[in-house]
Amino acid sequence: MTKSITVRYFAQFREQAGIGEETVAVAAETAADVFRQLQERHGSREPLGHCKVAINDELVGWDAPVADGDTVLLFPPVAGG
Amino acid sequence: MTKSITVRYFAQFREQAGIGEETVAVAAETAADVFRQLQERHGSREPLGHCKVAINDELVGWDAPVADGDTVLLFPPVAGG
Amino acid sequence: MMQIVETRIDPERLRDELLDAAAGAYTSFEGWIRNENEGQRVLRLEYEAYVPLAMSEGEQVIREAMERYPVLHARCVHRTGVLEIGDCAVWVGVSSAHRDAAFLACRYIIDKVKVRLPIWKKEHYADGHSGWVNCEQCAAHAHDD
Amino acid sequence: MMQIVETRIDPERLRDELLDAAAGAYTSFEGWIRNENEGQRVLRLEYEAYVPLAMSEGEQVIREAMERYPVLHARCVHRTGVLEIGDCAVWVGVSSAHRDAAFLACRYIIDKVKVRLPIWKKEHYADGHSGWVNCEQCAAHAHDD
Repeated sequence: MTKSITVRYFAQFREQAGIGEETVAVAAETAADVFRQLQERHGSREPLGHCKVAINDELVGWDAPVADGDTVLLFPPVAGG
Repeated sequence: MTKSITVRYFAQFREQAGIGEETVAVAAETAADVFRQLQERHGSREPLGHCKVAINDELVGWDAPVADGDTVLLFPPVAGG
Repeated sequence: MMQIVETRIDPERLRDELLDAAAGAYTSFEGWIRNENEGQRVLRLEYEAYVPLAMSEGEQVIREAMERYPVLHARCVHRTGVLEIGDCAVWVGVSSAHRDAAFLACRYIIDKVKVRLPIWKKEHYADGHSGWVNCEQCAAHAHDD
Repeated sequence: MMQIVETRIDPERLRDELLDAAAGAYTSFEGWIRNENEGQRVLRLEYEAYVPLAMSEGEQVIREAMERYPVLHARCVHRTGVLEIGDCAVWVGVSSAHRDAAFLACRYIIDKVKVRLPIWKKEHYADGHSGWVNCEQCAAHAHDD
């Protein structure tokens, strides 16, 4: 089933996508599905385990389900400090 | 052989002896001998291993030899910081 | 308490806020911008954070540290924006009755802050190039491989 | 560099002296006078040092830390005289390229300073009594017995 998902890109993902946020129609069950289907947008060749994801401002695992209308935040490898 | 030793007391040793420094005649071969022979002055019941000793401003072991004219510094258990 | 700020971090003021008559030990950590990384000369860094989650995850890290170690106060401040060589990018401060807890909690907080908070940094090099810094944990995994 | 001082320790000024363009990490430790020790309420402390040997032994401890861990700068300042609750009795600061060395060197220095330097402290209690504080190492040995 196709879902309307608002995706937010950060750091190198945002630079690659050329945009910080967009709403897309994707056939995705999980956060990982969203990440993979938007590969051409964020351009990441990082292993999924190096990146993080949040749904509606909550950090979740890549197997977390996504629902129509969710906001999915795609975080490249973090490097604070 | 009796030696003339200048002894300096610190912290609780000084308070017990009622004096910071005195020159005594002792029959002592080592720093430990000096400590034991002045037991009544510094009043310490601490194990020797808890205290420290310096001869002429150098930290030494309790078995270090003392010579006539040496200055022996008797340090109670330290507690910096 | 976690804070994300866009202005200069003031370690002295932060330290004073951790004072406590019951505290015998205080430990602080600061991350400074240095002029070199992996053999390249660095001119400045640009930090970006997703503030809502950096805040909540930072608070969570501090809570964990306080559950693990008997400390009185623990705080962390992370700066974002453009930072120059010598600037303080992150500060962690902990006060406790005894020093063991202060050291361990301080270390715990900075270690977790670096790998769990959604914060990124881009290095600008002397040769005109720039690049996003890889996460510590990823680098460690790569070494394990 | 080791210092024994009779006046207030100024952590901010000391920190600034450890700044280095090659430093990515800074760790500090402070020992504060707290209002309680082993169940007794403490009003103030009196520190005494034998300065010539406290200096040379402190320098030796710092040298050892710098040999063991790759740090850029390491300093320690110990205060003597009468100190009140909340006063800083000892400060240790270390800067290094990476944080692991800074944490380990800072911990090494304070641990050794506490058990090796000829420094003593007398606690003055709320009930009017006073007493010299036992050394940490001796207490640890006693527990082992």
